[in-house]
Amino acid sequence: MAVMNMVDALNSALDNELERDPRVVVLGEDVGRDGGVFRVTQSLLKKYGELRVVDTPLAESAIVGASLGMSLNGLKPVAEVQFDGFTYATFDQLFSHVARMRTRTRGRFTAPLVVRFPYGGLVRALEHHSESPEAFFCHFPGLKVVAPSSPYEAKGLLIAAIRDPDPVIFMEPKRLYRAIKEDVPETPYIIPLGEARVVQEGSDVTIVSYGSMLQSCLEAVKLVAGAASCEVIDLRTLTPWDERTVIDSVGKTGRLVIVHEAPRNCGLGGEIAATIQQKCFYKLSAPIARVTSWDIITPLPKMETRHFPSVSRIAKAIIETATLQ
Amino acid sequence: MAVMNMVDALNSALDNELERDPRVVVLGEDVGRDGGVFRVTQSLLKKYGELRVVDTPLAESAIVGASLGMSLNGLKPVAEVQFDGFTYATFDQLFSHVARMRTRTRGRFTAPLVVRFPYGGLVRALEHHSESPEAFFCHFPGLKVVAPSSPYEAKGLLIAAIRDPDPVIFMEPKRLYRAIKEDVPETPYIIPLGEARVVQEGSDVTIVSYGSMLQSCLEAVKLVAGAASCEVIDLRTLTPWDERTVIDSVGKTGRLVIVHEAPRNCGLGGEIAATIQQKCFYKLSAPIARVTSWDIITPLPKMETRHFPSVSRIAKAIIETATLQ
Amino acid sequence: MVFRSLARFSVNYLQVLDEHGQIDARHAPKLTPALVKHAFDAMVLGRAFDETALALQREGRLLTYGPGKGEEAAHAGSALALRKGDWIVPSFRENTAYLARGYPPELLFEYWMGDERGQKMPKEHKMLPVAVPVSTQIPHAVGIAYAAKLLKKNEVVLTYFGDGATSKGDFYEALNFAGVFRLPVIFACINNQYAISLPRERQSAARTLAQKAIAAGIDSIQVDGNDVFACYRATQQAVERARKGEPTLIEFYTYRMGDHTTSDEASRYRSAKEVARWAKRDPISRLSKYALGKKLWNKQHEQKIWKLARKRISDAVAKAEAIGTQPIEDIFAYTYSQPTPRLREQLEEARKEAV
Amino acid sequence: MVFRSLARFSVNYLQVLDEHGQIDARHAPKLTPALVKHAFDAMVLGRAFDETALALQREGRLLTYGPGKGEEAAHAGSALALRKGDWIVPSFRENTAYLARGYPPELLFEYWMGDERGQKMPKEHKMLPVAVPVSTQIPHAVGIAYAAKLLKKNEVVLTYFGDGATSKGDFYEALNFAGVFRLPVIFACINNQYAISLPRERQSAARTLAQKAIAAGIDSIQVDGNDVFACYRATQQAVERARKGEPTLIEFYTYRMGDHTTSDEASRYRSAKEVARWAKRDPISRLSKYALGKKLWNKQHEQKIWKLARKRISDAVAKAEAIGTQPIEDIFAYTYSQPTPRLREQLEEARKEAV
Ligand SMILES: Cc1ncc(C[n+]2csc(CCOP(=O)(O)OP(=O)(O)O)c2C)c(N)n1
Ligand SMILES: Cc1ncc(C[n+]2csc(CCOP(=O)(O)OP(=O)(O)O)c2C)c(N)n1
Ligand SMILES: [Mg+2]
Ligand SMILES: [Mg+2]
Repeated sequence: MAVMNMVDALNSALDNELERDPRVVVLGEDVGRDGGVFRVTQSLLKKYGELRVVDTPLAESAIVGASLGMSLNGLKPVAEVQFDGFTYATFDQLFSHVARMRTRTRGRFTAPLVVRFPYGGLVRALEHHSESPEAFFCHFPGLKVVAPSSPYEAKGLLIAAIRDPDPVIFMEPKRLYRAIKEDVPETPYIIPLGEARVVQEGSDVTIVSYGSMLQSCLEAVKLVAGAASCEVIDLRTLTPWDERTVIDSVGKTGRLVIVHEAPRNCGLGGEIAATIQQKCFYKLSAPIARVTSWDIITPLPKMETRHFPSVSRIAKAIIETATLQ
Repeated sequence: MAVMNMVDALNSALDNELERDPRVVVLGEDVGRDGGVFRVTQSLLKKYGELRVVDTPLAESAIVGASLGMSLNGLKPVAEVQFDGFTYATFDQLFSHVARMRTRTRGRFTAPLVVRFPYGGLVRALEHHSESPEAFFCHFPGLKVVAPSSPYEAKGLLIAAIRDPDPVIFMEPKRLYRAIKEDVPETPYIIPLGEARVVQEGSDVTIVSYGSMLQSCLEAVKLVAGAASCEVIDLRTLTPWDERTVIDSVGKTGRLVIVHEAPRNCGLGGEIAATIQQKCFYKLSAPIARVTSWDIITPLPKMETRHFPSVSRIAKAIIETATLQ
Repeated sequence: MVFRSLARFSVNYLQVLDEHGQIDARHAPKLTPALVKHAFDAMVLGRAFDETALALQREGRLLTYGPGKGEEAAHAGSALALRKGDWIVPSFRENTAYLARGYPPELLFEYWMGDERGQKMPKEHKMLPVAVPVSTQIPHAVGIAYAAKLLKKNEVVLTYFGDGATSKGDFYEALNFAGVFRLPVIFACINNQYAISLPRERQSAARTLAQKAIAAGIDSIQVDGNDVFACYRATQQAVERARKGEPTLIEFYTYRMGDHTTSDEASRYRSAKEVARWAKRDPISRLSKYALGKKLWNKQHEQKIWKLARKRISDAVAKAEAIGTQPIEDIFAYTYSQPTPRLREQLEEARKEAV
Repeated sequence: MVFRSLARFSVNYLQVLDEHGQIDARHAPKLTPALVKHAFDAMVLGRAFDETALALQREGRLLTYGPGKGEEAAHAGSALALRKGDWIVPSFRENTAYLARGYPPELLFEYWMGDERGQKMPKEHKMLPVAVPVSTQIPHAVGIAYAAKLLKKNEVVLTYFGDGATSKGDFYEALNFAGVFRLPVIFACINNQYAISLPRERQSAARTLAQKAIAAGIDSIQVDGNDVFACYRATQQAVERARKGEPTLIEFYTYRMGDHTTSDEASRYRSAKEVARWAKRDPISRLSKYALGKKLWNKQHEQKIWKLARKRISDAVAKAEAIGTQPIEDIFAYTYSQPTPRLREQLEEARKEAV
């Protein structure tokens, strides 16, 4: 055990897997000599050499396209895209090929690759550096999508993602990179994909979130502790998401608040609400609420706290949902 | 008035607008000499010359990126992407720039451009030629998204899209290109964006759909005519979608079925369901149903009828939703 | 204080077998009779496949189909220069390359008939499935080559794409990666002069497509794509270079004799005269002239080759059409390694639907 | 029957003012004293902007910032060769180019302080906002140039991007479009030897970045990017060519003297020795040597230029910091031309939130 922040934990996961499995390759812009702009890949180049820790030219689409090729010929590439806003260039490769390879060869070829990138706002970043593109990846069949919410979670989920036989989009909440420290084993361990985690039990209202917003939810829950007993669920895997755990919880509470950083329209919150209203129709005592960023272009840092869900906005939604008769 | 199919109607819209406004430019692969692979741009090159009807090199991303540049410097480009499955390459330009230009220059520069493409399945097409990517465009703020359901609608909406000051994604249901003929004025007219159309009034259940699925819904509604009185809404504009019309209808019927060709997970149906369960919570007598294609890779044509919503699958969902107590 | 030249480049052209069936011995590959025969067989089989596919399509028994007529030398010549352990990353018009490698034609038919089961790539073939989105497959070749290099597999990867594909970013990004990482990959550009209706000259202002390699600092050559020996020779040299870690771009200069696909009418955008000019350069009759001249076989034997090829193709059609209906489970089975709970639910729903 | 050369290319290099401040008159542009002065002023203003921005960033008064130190000659020399009616489509490091065109530095500060209102592009400037996603802005330049051509506007479009940007598909697709449509566009590649930590040699196996133009069939040149006269001259020639419908790629060969941004530590990946070598080629002192040598001004006057520049910059900072809070309405106002019903609702929600 060691005390790690999320960057350390992710680095440890990569280190473990590079060591364990000679087929694992880490690639991306500045992941080698520089150790990654957030230092997630720090010191890996020295340890594993430049064939396995690969500084690529600046071309996200080719990074993912080449990763697919690598994965078809025996490697397990873990590609880094430097920031959320630069993943759009990878969509063509992801949707046209990565997600389809297993289907298109009837299982002869598969794409056991990981694309990881820092996502989300509230770190006063430049334009295009504060996006939450999860819904895009979730909408396209064939990809798995993961977003951890703490250092311990990050390591276990990343190792699971690397060992997964399917392509996994791994979204790292950059706001949490250095914000939380906790005990994390130095040896490898796995948190299975597809299983949500009940972070806190409660009886009045269910809160579903993931990634960096989970921490905001926990703060909000503390704020409203006197007024509402909250059950907080960390989704962890966004596709396939753990319907069972959410259904069970809503079965108990009858109320649901979903919180994410992405814009509302066609976001993952819509999918969860649509699914739960259908499967828990007779159990719901109040409309399902979504707390999200607005359906606008992410504003520059001066106004970002007015855009992304704040603790107070979340708290307000919890109280409203919990108390509605 | 003339009897037109959707290809004729779209061609007429482009012809009208090229004639009316010298700033309108049509560009894309094979749109000139060949008249477009579906002949939507037929004969326009001869009439307006190769500077305004432009055969481009094969590069969808550059087509949209160049269109943005054109729109910033006084033109009104109408770009064609040859098929739905090739729009993924345009996402980076659309999300990184087109959707943001107005915001990023505080209104100094705007992007009055249209990207049109044939979408959807059930025409026994090759791989990557049967996709319904609307949810991607809807999720990103700053774009408008339109899908017409008949020749008359197609012309009026395309002209509205071309004259709109915002960037519009115009999705043409290729299954309906030649399937329906109806009276269409040869002169220009507009169907305003953002307004849904109540195609048929009814009292038991509301059906919301758009594009090619609207026709399947109308067939299904006929099938169940004895069992359920259906109110059918053609959404027309998918972003911003006309919540008012849907809310009013559900206020009356208390029941809602949403039908689209795209996969279910994080599709537009999820957004509509999430919004309506929230805004009509106390009016709903049954869970909102979604009839969509499955969350799998579009199968090759032999199995596509098992994948996309069939008339019988829609009819079944209507009956179930309408009769649930 | 200077105005000087920094770098100079030139692009070369290779032809071995001319239109009269005469060869230039200096540049000829080692032409064993077996090789010539093998090349001829493959080209004829490819042509026969095409003819049958077009006929089936007219009867509604096949989806939209893009014929490879005229390009057989480029496809067969390049494919035959590879070893069994080498990879092909195709575009969508290279049936002849598949067939040259012994790929079962019935699988190709199943695919083009719209049956997913035709996509079940047999274990012994190192080939990716057809790539419909133009140019998107090229980076895959680079990744496969990277893995080959890292895992010391001594594999070469050849990827096919058209003249149209050279306008897309993927093409260029992939070339650049291959140059930087010195990968065993061959970029096989089948320049058939058209991308649907767009003629080559309007696809790019570059005088040749081969010169696009200069942008990535890698080697390139243009070959007569209707000359199977030149195609073979250039690929063979590129394979050798690849095994030393040097990528190559080869421009196969040829012509698409048919329509772009069965949905296309090429007469809308090109002249019959142009097509007739290229008909004279037909790669199969050129090789036939050579072989007959060299007495490698006679006319009668050649007819037998054609007959056998057509028989093999019609057998394949029969097999493909006998495949039967696909179970509904099958379209769900390969989305993920394991069915997700949601897919299990949806499969249940799908099963219930009356068909 | 042939193995012959099809095409030959060469890439040239231009330097006018050498490191000692001596000029090569043969290649020099028409250097009026006013022009030299204007160039010097712009470079100094850019340097002063940078210094202040870095200082502000250290105090937390500015976002992450990417300094342009060392690249001022490339930015100013190219920008000054344009007319007022011409366009600039920037990347994100070219503050000196903005300033050379008289762009208000307070707007730049507002932007880099994270205030959207700094993005309100003044009507008189034909410039797009900063483009953060590398290379994505290049196709916009092509579209703007297309519109200029179609609407007969006699405008030239210059777009900036880095060495790293030349690896991306957008760059190449845009070059190819410009070649095909013969557009009045100048592709200004600021090769500062690094893309964050990746050195130029590992970005591409191409010997020069200028040669990438060969792939699109357009002209190119490499210039000494620390020599403002060469930068001006090459751009001027490209502008002339552009007005005749011929695009050009110019590689400005220079060096990023600072860290990539304030979040970067360049010492992790490059040596102090290398940086020191380039410090000797500083574009501002080189021009100063020339001007002092030619007696265009004296040392005292030069100090006044610096003082004025710093004053102008600190005034701009004061203005930018006095802007006050942005009303919540403002972040909703520009998503669409008219607020949608949903955005009106969300704005209501946002208004209610306690701040
Ligand atoms: C990305 C993409 N855009 C458009 C198409 C539609 N399309 C299919 S083939 C083709 C032309 C391809 O030309 P080329 O690369 O020269 O190959 P050829 O068809 O000549 O073999 C086009 C535009 C496509 N398949 N993919
Ligand atoms: C598409 C994209 N990928 C990654 C980044 C992160 N990033 C910012 S600048 C940069 C390097 C750019 O190098 P270059 O083009 O040489 O410009 P320079 O920074 O040297 O001016 C990178 C990788 C980005 N902004 N955009
Ligand atoms: Mg072609
Ligand atoms: Mg650089």
